[in-house]
Amino acid sequence: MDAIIIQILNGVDKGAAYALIALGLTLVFGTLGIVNFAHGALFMLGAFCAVTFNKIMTLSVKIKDESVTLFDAYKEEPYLKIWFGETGEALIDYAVPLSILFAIPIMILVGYVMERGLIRHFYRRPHADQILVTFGLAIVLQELIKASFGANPIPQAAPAILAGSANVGSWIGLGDTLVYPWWRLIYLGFSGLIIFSVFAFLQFTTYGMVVRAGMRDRETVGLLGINIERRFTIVFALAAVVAGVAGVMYTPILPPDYHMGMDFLVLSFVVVVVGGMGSLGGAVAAGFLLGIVQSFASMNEVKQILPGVDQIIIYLVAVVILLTRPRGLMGRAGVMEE
Amino acid sequence: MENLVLHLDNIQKSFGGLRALADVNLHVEEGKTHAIIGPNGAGKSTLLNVCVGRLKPDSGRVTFDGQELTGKKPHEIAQIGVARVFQTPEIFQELSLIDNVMLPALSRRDGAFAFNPHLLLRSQSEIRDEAEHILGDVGLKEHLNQEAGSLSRGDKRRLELGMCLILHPRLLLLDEPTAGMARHDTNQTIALLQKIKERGMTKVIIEHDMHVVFSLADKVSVLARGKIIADGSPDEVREDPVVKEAYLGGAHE
Amino acid sequence: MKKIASKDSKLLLIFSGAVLLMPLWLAPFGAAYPDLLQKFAIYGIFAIGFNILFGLTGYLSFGHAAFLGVGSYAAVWSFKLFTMNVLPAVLFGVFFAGLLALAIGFVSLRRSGIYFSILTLAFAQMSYNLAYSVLTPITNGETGLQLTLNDPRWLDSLYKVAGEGLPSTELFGLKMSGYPGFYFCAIILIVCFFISLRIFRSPFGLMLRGVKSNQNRMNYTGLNTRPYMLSAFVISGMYAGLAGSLLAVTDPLAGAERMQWTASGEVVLMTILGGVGTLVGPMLGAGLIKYFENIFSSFNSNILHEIFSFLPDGIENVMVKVTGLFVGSGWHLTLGLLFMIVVIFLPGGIVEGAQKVKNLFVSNDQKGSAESSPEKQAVE
Amino acid sequence: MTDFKKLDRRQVLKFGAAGAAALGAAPLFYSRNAWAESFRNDPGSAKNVTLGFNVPQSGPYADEGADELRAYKLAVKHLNGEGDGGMMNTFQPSSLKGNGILGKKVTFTTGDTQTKSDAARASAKRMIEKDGALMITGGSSSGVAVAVQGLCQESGIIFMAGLTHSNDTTGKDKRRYGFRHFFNAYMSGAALGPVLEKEYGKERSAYHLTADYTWGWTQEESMRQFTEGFGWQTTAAVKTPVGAGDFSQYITPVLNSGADVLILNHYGKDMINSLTQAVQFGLRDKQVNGKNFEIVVPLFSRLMAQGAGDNIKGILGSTNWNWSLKDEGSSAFVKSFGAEYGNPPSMAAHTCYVQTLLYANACEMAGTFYPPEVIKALEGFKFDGMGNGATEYRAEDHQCFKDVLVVRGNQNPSSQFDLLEVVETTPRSQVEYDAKIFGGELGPYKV
Repeated sequence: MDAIIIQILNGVDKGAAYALIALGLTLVFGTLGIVNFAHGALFMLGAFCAVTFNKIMTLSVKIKDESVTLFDAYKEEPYLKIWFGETGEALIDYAVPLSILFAIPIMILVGYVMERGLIRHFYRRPHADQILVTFGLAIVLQELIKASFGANPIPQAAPAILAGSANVGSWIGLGDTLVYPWWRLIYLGFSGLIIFSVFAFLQFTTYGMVVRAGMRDRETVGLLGINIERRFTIVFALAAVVAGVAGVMYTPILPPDYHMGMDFLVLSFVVVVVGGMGSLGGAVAAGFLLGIVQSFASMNEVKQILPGVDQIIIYLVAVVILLTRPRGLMGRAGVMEE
Repeated sequence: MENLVLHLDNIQKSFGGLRALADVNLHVEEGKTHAIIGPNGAGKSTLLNVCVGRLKPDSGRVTFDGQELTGKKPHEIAQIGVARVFQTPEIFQELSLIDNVMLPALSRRDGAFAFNPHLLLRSQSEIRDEAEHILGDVGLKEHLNQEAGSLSRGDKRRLELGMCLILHPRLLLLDEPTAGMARHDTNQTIALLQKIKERGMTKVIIEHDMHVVFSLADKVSVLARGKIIADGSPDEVREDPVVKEAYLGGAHE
Repeated sequence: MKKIASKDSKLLLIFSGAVLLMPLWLAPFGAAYPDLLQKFAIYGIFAIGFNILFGLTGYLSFGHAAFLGVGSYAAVWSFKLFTMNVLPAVLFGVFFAGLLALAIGFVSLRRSGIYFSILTLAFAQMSYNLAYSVLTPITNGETGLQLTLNDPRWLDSLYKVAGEGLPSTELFGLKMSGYPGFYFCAIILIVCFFISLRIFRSPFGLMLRGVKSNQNRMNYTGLNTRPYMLSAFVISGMYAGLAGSLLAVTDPLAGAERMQWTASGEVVLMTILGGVGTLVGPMLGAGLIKYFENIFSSFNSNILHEIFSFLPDGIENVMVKVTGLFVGSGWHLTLGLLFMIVVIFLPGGIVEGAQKVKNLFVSNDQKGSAESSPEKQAVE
Repeated sequence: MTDFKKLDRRQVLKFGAAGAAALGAAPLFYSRNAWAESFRNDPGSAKNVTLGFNVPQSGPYADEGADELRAYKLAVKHLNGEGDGGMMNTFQPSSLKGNGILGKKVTFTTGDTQTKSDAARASAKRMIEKDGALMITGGSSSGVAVAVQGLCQESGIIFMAGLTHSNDTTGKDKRRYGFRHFFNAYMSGAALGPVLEKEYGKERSAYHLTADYTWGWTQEESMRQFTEGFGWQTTAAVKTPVGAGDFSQYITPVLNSGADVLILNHYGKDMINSLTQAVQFGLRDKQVNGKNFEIVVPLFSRLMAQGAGDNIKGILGSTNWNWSLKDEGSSAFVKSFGAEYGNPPSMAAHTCYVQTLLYANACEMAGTFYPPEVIKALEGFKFDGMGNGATEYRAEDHQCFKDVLVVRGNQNPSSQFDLLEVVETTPRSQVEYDAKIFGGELGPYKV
């Protein structure tokens, strides 16, 4: 029983990451009609916002280690710690959550520049051209990150207070064996919040209404004389922010490296399509579904019966869903079907 | 006695709560032009969609010349000899006019795997001759290698008609063939359709323009709120008070 | 009609000449060594085949690497079990890739657009993941399937005494490494190009283009599009299998990463880069990407210093620093920039872009348009 | 030999030659009979000789590859008599003269393996076919090493493997033309076993998470063999997909499995992720069966430790070499490397540097570049002063045997490089094994 609940938690947690990336991807797909292969790179850029912020927070005095004479080895003493003592240390400790504040304006800027400078010129171009240009952009972005941060993952610690595990079992009366790391629970709650906010934004604001109308029928909305172009910029920036903050919050779970965007790219496309083109709810549902299915397929009991099933389960489920439901879970007709 | 080929029996079709077709019965005589008129939203296009297999009726059946059409796939229905001109022209925008007309002929021949260049050239050249001839018929002979997407709306419609004609259909369904055309183009289209009339194929035509209807139709059915409310020769229908009522009622809505 | 036919012969002639003379005209670019020439030809076949599906029908398969991989595995197994002669290996590669394409295509073609793309991607990723781990007895996993000394090779063993080392792949005694290997691939490439040309010009090709342009209309003209699409899918899968088996012919090793999505993505990029639906575009795209991968990645600071040695020391060092970002370990960056530049300035890929540029200079007189007509036909 | 600069190079040479003669490891008599033989990429009368450095420059091991490349460049410098000479001053018996190899200046060509067999082979082929490389070296994964080794055998080019840890490289996939200085999974197990027994006792039950490919399997097999040998139970051994990213679904079952040790048979990004997440799930704070729960990472490298951050602290593993070693060879190398690049070399850099020197030395010993003679010079070659104590290239499988380091993640690092502390130097005798147990055949000298 515990094992099953924990695997569900694992799955939901993983699913939350998939869902957050897929959310922005499907938003851009649905409203802008752009196949954005650079979306994974946005996730990666978000994670590196956290890295950069952490670097800034821990700008340090370098104290040379005198015992090492063959090259410069030094111990770092962050300025924040020197200047503010424990307060400074606490600030550094909270670098990851704090860097969200840093990441949001940067991701808005990145989204704005990308849309205005590049993506906008590809709305009316064939999907093939979109794939090539966004893939090129993704490579360029990740190579720039590699050139400045190296290829090795860079660890980011969660705040010390959240490092331990929560006794989930005792909350629901299942005893002490059911524990789950605080940070992962926070990540889960945070993802829920973001997903909720995006839906609320689309549901209750005029911007959102136009965007939803745009997802349904792009041309008509354009005919209504609404400045659709500006709204597209906002949609793109929104997608960039969602991917970016997802990246920030994921860093304590997965030490970021320059290639993480590509690693998530293919999976997020699968999630979007399994969810159904043009459906935000579908993307979220598919994210959670695939996450949970993947967790269960990785259990020893399952692997003993079907060796290697955890390697292919996501794709297997994707195939089954797409064959039984022609437009994924909740897709609408006519979106990216030709 | 009249020889009926197309039968629509008790056709019903609903979309969600909306009843588009409520028990339609329609019988079309061979070689004749049968017009269906009616106010907007009467279910005319739905009726055609049911005929060509784009939509499946909730109940009822469609037969043509004794063959069941209901439940068949579009390409199977087309192979039986049913061709359709759409309200918005369905053509191959990116291909040249000649390719547009050759393609239906090639798919009718269905022998595309001929890799023998000699055989291939010969049969292809025959088809090409016919395609050129048909393009001449519909008045587009001048622009054989032009891209179809660059044609005017009226020309696209004529092209689509040509694409249907090369199939030598036994039943031709026309969905508002003159919608949005200028008077001059409309008259040209009427002339063209009258010319085809002599070939003896059966036609079902949906039209708003009464001028077109009365120039072409042998028989007229009036569809309103998913039902056939009147049937008869153009003159009979014109005088029918029920029809007038329906049209006026439609105007009120 | 005749005009196109004669244009085609001309095109084929020029293409063959260019391919066969690659060792000469590629020498100044530092690309005239057997391995890279073989890769040009092989990935050219892969991309040309992919273009038969994507260029004609518009169906974007994101799983063609699976066929490449299967072709390689089948060929290496043929070397291991039967004979080092390359003909059976190539036949096996094409056959098994075709078989797999038939199965995957049959299922995937039930959907269109992006749903189709993801289905093909899913199948290929499953093949890759299984080949990498669970199927190791057949694929030798991460390391890749290699020849060993104690392979049975029972056809060869009937009439040949095994040498001391590993035997090499051969075509009736002609070793398939180095330049003979290249010419073998080049001739197959030319044959493949010819077939692709015939398909593009055939009614079959026209019908596929009809499907791409308006599948609806194709249905209403009485064509059951499914078998046609499936044939195109299988043909292009067989091209991929052929390319895969040739990879094994020139270098008898089959690695699992040949089936990964990045490999599928690579052929998509090659085709788009050169020009989707054009005849020679995919070949150009393939060559360009392979050139960057093999040559740009090999530049190191020593070579750069040599190149810029004519400059004063200070400037030389700056130039080496700056260009160093784009070569060696930075070759991916250059590739990414190349993708962006090509698609921004040459919409539709290199071939189409080049044509547009040419049309700017050659005014729209009859000669100009006739000149580009065979290609234009293909460029729908 | 505390100050190398003062030492006259000639003196070193004499010493080296004397050492060679004394050990009798390189009888010179058979190196003269092959001069007339023609062989691939024979430099002939050219002034230069080209070596091919085939390292990952993109992909997950790019940083490791960059470090390997730095080491190669340093080795070339030293071979050509530039710089301070590094380990050339401590290596013995050495026939190196500091004037290139056999009087020819050493030049090199580089390539990107992308950590893919195909790309690595293509890159190696370029070096052989276009650049005329006489020897290929490098790599940061076993799959690539085995693939390139196979190619080199077929081409008649010597391959000096870089970082490759699978038993297969010098086991079932060994080749006459391939040589490995790096240790392997078996040796990791043999070295770690006794330390684990000492630190954690005989009554433990271990849970293995294993990367699902050949290296992972051989690593798991070796670890099980040794830990079960002194009484540990193996609760479960679960294979995980390569590049899984989030390993939570594999880690949570460990929590209540009753196991009290987790052995992570992962390397690179997988290791960093799985370790980070295992710590996050509180495994290290756990008490099971009244004992502290422990995590073991059989193969460690400093670069990986860097990626795992604080999570690595206190965790046991094995490594080929570490810069903190104090022997003469290591110090000379670290000094030279540090002066050149400002940071200490990684273990990958060390093995690559050593391999280059060993190849050059073998050519000098053989008096020719003719590969069969060079191979014979390397086979059974015994040397010292390269950082791992007395070392031997075993003739039967081309595997180097030397001391293995057991290390622990440093609890209190004194600098950003001070991540691993050496717990024990396991003597060579303890990690040796019979060459036959892994099968394979070397193949012929002449191809």
